[in-house]
Amino acid sequence: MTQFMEKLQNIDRRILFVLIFLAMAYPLVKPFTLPMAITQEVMSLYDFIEKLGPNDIVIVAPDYSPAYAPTVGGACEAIFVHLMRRGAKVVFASFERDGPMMAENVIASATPAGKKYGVDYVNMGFRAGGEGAVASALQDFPTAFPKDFQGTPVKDLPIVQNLKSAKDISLGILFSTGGYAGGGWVRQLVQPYGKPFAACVTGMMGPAHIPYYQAKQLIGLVVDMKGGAEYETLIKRPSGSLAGMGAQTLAQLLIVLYMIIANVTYFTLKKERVRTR
Amino acid sequence: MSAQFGVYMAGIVTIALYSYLIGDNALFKFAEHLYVGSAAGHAITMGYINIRDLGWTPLVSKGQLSMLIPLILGLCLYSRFTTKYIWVSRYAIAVTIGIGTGVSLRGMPSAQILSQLQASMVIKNVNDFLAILGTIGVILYFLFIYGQNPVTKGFSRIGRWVMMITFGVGFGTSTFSMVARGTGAVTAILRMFGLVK
Amino acid sequence: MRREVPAIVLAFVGLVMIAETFLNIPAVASLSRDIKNWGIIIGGFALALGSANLARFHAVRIARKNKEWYNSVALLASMAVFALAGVTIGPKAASYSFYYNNFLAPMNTTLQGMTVFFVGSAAYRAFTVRNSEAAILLLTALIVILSSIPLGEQLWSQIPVISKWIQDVPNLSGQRGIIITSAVGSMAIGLRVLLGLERAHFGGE
Amino acid sequence: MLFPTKTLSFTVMIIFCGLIYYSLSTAKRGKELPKVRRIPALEAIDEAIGRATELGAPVHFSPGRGGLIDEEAGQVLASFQFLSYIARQCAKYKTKLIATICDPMVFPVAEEVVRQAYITEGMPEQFTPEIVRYLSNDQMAYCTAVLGVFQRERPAANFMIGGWYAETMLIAEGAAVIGAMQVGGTARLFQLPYMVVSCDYTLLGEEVFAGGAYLGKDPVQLGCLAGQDLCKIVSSVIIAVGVVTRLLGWNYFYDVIGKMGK
Repeated sequence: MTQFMEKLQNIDRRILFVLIFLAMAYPLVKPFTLPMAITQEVMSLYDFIEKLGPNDIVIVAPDYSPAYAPTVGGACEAIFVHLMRRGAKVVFASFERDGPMMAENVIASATPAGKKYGVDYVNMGFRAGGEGAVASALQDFPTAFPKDFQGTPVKDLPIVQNLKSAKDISLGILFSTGGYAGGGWVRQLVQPYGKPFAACVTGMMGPAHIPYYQAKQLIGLVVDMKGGAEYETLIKRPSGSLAGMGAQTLAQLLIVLYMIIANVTYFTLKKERVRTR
Repeated sequence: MSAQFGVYMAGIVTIALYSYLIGDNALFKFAEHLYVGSAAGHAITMGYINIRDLGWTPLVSKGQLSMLIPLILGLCLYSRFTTKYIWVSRYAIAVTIGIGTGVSLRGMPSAQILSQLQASMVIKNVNDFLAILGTIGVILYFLFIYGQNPVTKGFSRIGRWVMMITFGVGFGTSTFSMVARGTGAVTAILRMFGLVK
Repeated sequence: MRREVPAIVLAFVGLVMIAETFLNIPAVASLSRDIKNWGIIIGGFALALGSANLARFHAVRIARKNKEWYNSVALLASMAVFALAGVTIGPKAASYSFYYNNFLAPMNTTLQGMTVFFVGSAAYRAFTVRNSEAAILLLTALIVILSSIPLGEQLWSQIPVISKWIQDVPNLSGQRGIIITSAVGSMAIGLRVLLGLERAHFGGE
Repeated sequence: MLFPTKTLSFTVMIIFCGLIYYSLSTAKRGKELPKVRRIPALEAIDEAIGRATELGAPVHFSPGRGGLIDEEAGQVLASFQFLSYIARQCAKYKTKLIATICDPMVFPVAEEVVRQAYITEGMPEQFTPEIVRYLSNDQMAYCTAVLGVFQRERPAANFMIGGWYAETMLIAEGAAVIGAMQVGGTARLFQLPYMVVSCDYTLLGEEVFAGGAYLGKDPVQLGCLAGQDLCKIVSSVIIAVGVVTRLLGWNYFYDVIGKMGK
């Protein structure tokens, strides 16, 4: 028994890795769907967007890199689709290097038929400078973003004609996977301009954003692939996030199993050591 | 450049980097250097676009002479490559740190301290009361010089437990995001073998 | 002098940022806007500076024919290709985004995805109940993970309820406490920087 | 000229900064302060360097991905104090130091800090460009390169103190694989759980700022730390007063604090 436990404790980590790989790969090849309960944080963003119309400009900051497309990218697509359905105007403005590319991907895969670039949505590209750049864009948008990502000047883009500062927007949505995150936008958008703001963040950032939601500085909070899957359920457009939930379930279970084995071996061997002492 | 070629390229680089999980090897090293190099090249592209659109174009086409300031400050950063003129780069560093400090300092007290303090004052039920105890416990845990007495020590003990719960929640919720990112990479490999679309 | 003047510049810039929020003076607002814009441009130069540092480091390795110098050649070559393409044809061009999407992006994804393997091995290696604090951490993590997958609820119907309570009560208060104290900490260091008492960033003479 | 609502939040900033400034200026004038409480993770720094020295293996330090222009600037500035201390110890014991950097703006500063530390210990000739290495500004490319350094140079001590992002888990587990002793520290809430799980010792949140003051033994910083303590005591008192007044059905205090937070 002790020998077995020792072997189990010092198992080759490569075996652990292979098992995790399989736990994720199998459900991706043979997907299964699971029922989703909608959390209140996601619901309140959905309800808010339901009330928007063609006169509303929404700034969307897709501040994530390709690696995070499976985490918050699904939510970005779903929310973009929802905003388009409501007829709201979507202005993508990024403050992370990879943002414009992510916006392009979302536009390419999710734009509903009949929506026009420059009229209904636009990709303004990326500005370096972190929170300082956010502050400056919200204060004077045309100066911070004089051209869109393709180099078209603001005067040729009807959608941003009336967007001078944060005063002209109805909602700001940040997709963040690190950096200054929601706190930065709370400081630069909510506090000075009193505008509604929602954040879509990774699982590890989710708990840290709950205080902002509770303090009503966030009108909605979408957390990770799970939040994305909830939003996809709400707008009835199943896509990447829902498809990944099977892999989530199996891999999470495996990690739980690892934790249990770790403790079982730890305690058996500890008892053994005490007895033989 | 066919889409299929792209799928293979993505699959191969993914496998090359994952070979690290088995152990350090020549394939991983090669991929590592290619990755670091292309990321650096992409950074140059992005830096260049920022400089061109915000600095150079307004200077040349609109004659905004004030744009000379950041352009010169930016160039000053490169004085690092000499030992004699290193001090020139300090002006650029001063402006960047000045912006960073000012922008974060101005919102800090109200957005991060007072609104959180106000939100902690609401007592409607036992849970709210517990939450307040926890918050005060964590705050008092971070006393370093004053208040080394049994009362604050008791609070800070509570604070430490509360933080451990917080970290447990953080670990639990973030495995979610890690698996999500893992599916992205696994998909790239599966796609190469035609197992998923 | 070579440290004092930059320290004054720093304090001035920082004060302009603060003044903009609290004083309603158009001149300050427009100056602050300009300075922030400058910061973005300097940020662009810094991005390229990093790459220049890297190029120098690897050029030396190649010149000295260090072990595995050919990897450094690969690094410099890929850097040159991406930078030249970006500057000449631009990142919007089809071929640039093709390599971005199928080469750079998957590598980024792979590394990010590697965290899940490492989290698994960390769970196996380090997640043991060594003391009461570790026990709390482990138990919380277990409940939260179980509550986020459908199986948890089937195991015991109370798991999602407990998890929600943990997230809304102790977790909330812990996060709040850390947000408040960290804000105090960074305010303090910000103040020292503005006052010129903290000068590590300027280095020695 | 002042916005009516902003006057309140301005006042608050003045009060908090004033408390800090008051303590640091009295400490500067030579007022004795009580001792800083014990922080176990700090004592582990010497232990880790000692272990590396015994084994003849290098020491690795990284301030994380945090830069100098964002919210994390404070932590990065604090991490320089750790870097300076570790570099001095390494110079003293002739232990090889490797500091890897991700942010391009941090690189020149870190190089300067280490150079200065070697000069302070009277060993300027030991400072080589191989010590402080800029690896990449891309977070994941940086991780890859650090993992490569771990495999090829096998450090026995790994310090991860500063503004840490998603690279934490990769680097901490990468170091665990090669059996390095690890001390972590960050005020970035999101990454603290991994540090607590993976590192032998962790500086939690504000301990990063305090640790710098503790190691630096600089009166200004100790005074500053005392000022921070005052701010925290005031914050707890505000919560307590708010709770009590609200329970008594008196909402004025609560509303004023709310206005200040706007």
